[in-house]
Amino acid sequence: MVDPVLSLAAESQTSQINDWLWTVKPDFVPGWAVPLTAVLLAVGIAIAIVSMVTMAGTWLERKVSGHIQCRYGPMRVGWHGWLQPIADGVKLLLKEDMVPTGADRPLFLLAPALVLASIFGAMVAFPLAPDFYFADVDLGIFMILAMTSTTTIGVVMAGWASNSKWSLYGAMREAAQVIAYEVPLGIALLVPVMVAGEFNLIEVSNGQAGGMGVFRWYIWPWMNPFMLPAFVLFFVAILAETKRAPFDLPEAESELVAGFMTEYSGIRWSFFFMEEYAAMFLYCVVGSFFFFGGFESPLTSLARLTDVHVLVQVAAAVTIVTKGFAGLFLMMWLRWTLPRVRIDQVMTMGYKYLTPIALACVLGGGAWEVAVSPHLPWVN
Amino acid sequence: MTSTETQAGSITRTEGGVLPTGEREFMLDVKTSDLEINMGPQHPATHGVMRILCRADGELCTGAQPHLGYLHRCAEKIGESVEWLQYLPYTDRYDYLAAMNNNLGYSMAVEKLMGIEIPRRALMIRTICAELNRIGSHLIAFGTYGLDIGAFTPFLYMFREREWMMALFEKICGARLTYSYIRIGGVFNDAPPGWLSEVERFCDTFDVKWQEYVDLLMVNHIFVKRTANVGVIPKDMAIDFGLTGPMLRGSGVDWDLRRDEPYELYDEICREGVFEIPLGSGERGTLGDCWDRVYVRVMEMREAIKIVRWCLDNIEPGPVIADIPKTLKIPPGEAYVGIENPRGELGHYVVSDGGKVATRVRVRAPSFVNLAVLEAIMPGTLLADAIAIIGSTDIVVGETDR
Amino acid sequence: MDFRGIYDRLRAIRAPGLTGCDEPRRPNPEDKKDKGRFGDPFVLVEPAWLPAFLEVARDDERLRFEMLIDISATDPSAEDEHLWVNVQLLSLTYKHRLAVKCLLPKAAPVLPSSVDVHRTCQWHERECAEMYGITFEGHPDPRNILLPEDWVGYPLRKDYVFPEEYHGISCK
Amino acid sequence: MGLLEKQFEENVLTTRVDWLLNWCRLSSIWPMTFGLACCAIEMMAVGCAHHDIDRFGAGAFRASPRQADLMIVAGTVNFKMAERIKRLYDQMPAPKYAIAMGACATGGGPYYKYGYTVVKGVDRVIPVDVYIAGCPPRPEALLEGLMKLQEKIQGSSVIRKPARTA
Repeated sequence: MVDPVLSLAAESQTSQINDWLWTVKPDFVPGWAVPLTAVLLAVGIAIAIVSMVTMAGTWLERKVSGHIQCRYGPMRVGWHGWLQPIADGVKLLLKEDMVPTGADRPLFLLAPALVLASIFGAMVAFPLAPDFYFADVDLGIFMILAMTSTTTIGVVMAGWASNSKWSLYGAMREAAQVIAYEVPLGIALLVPVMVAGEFNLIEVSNGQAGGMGVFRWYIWPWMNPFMLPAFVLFFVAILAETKRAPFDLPEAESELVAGFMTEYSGIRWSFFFMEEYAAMFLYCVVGSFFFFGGFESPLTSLARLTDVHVLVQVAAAVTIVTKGFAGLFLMMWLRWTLPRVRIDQVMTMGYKYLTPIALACVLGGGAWEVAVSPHLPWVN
Repeated sequence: MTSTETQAGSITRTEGGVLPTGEREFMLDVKTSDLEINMGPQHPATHGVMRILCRADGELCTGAQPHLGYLHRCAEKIGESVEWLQYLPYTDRYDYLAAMNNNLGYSMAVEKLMGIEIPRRALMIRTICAELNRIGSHLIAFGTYGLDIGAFTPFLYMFREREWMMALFEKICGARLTYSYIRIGGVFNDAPPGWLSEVERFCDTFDVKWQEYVDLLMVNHIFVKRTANVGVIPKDMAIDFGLTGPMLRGSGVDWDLRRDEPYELYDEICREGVFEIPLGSGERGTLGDCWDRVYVRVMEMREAIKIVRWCLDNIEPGPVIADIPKTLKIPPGEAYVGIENPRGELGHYVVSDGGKVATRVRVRAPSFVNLAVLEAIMPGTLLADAIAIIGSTDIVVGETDR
Repeated sequence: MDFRGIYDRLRAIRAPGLTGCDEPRRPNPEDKKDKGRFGDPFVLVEPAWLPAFLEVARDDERLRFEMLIDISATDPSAEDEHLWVNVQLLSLTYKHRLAVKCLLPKAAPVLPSSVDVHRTCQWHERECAEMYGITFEGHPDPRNILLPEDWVGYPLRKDYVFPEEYHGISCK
Repeated sequence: MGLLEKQFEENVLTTRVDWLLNWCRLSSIWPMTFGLACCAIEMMAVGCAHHDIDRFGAGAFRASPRQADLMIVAGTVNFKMAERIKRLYDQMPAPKYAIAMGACATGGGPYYKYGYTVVKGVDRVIPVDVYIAGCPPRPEALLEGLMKLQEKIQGSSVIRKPARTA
């Protein structure tokens, strides 16, 4: 086991960039500038990924909701309104930066930054391709779960600092909900972890490569029959974790106006949005790593046949991003279809049903791994 | 049982259940103050500009007080200031979701004073319009209720069908929302050619769509869980609060003015057994809960289609307005007419002293009366339930405030 | 039951405060000035006895006016010395209605509140109170309902003068 | 934007930058979920499938004034509400716009003469950018109002010094 933070410094992409920077460094540049540049570059890439995901996510959300509702969604800016997120983003950037009187100013300003920082932290463990990652974290999934759950602190901070009752309600709901669903989420992920025998996302993906193609994905019952229930649990839990309908209670519009972000405006408000979409995407990616083959897809297999390293990397990246957005689409579909559940129903479901079922899945999955899997020819 | 004095000092809250000994002492030390939260006037759940002052203990709503008057538009003062016919457009604007029905109620009240006979074709068209508008109103009620519960999409689906209905009304009277089509003495003009057959096409399509809505929202598991057993209004409470319309029928009281005090053509329609009166039955929860109220509205849409179909089958050519002078002088007297609006009994109490202007036009607005029950049923529910309850009363603020 | 039947029953059970009734009639052809009286009949009730009357009407087994549809008031004209309080009653059991009218002197428009009999009265009475300046004694929550708390005057009275401005917003 | 706002002389660069920034603003006018009366139903109709205001980027109705750019005053304003409207408008972050939708919000409409509580036009309370006639205006009219507002935004200066008028 390697400390995630240490691994970030030691064997991360920044070190790759670092090495490359040393080779191109002109003489007059001082030595200390190199690691700094490397870190800044890596941060730039992370920000780029998060904002791209957010932009694509918001655009998709509006288009998907539009088409579900028999309308088009944005149409006037660019082809089918694909420039809409840019227009929105610049507009939000230009908006007046407001801090309500009576708000706890330092906390109010800090909260969105904290929320965004935590999602960047989680992004570190996300490998875009087998050989393109910020940090090949051995405990990748732990890193992601830990970092994403720190967003709750930011949200609670935002709710408290806003000095608005709606915000406070939103924050309290968020805290209650996230704590309730962290448990089944973590436990449900134990099942694929046991099947894969790995915490490292890239290794998990590698475990699903092989002659069977897509039929070697862990989701299939012949790999482990407890994977399907585990996936359902995981999916429900991530809906709750990312505050998506039917679990969008913290920002329930018809109840709490805009929940914990009621008082936020302009770019600060968009930070929460970025966090939401990035977290959704990240969880979907995690789901595809553990259940749906990760980098593995017919496309990747095809690329592998050519034996061109770059091509394989690109195919893997395309695969994982596509899978992530497919998950995103599913979440949107649910959001625009289902009504919202009530807070007591959320709690009941989390504690009384999901957690015990997740535990049962772990037991069953573990037993299967010990007793049955070793005898299955296709697993080994 | 322990009771804690809140910081405000005014409310004594009693905890249910028996606490362990240690905990009781602990609870006595805890001083909590209930949170006063202000829903509205600008809040997505208040359906317009109503304000509800909630007292909340965490997620639990311990008290609610509706505050009205954010849309008070002096309709009754205007009623006694302008001429009889001039008041008709103002009737459109109190329950703007069912303007045809409002026109009808006012016209009938004035006609009662005048004692005139309305041509049969006018009655037919009146009934078609009123029932179509009932569908439109219930569509919005159901759609926005979905919105309150958190389902956004059904709302847009329902607006889609409503848009067709708007087009129908536009063809017959030129306006989308505020029609002033049903006049004193009949209707403004005859239906344009082809209108009746288009109404028939609408009915055919709507039957299919109606089933979709029921499948999509009405029997949705989450929807049922959110609305069943929530905001229960028992029968006697409903009567005590003077509730009418779907609110009353949702509580299982079999009362519909169209059948029990038939006006216009409803006597004939009821005799032929064209439509039924849907009642709440506590099918998914308790009798009189939010689900029952919504259920009544949803079923009423289908019944309204049946009435429209009957009218389409029986309509015959003829005049559409009685011979009335341009400037009306209404004989002295007073009359009250209540009709079954989508929201309940819309009453018009008109007093005339024989002149061109009314002495009094009183509007008994169903939303206004139905809303009063909130104070009684909201305490003790969760905040999310409170929103479900507000939605299930289906108020139009234009009507509560007039 | 028709109006006659209801009225006779009310007299037979000595409904409190009942003073008379008024029924529509055709105009007298010989008297040119008489335009007659059209519309609905109503019974007249002494204002002080209104709650008691409503209670009796609600509980009598032949009347069963269990639902109060409306309480409103009317200012017949600026010269008239009385306000009317109009009550509409409905019996769900027997499917009949009754209009009740009380005459209140404009000088002291006070009558007891009927909230204890029909809870629906609460808001109707609040509206009446703010619009006509009628005081309902014993009303649990006598605030304005539609008008702002600091509104001056009773808008639905015939002699009401429209305000010039409100909180700095001109009304002209 | 505080430092850069209205600081630069007009030249090719600043006009292009302004054009771009204005384009962003006008392509993403988010209205507030705020309906007053009858016009609100038509406003809802504009948001729905048949008219779909989202095509113009203005479909993200925000319930909180902090995140809204546009206040569509859809309906009659009375004195009790006027103070709240003022407050809501103040809560919106700049740049903010207001549309007076319908006759009532424009000038009291049918309630002008006898409406003792009705404010004779919402412009007595907040500044209004676009007035839309109608009672209620058709959804198309509201879309037209939005176009007018977009034209108005396109002409505004962001980093340029505002044009001097003679």
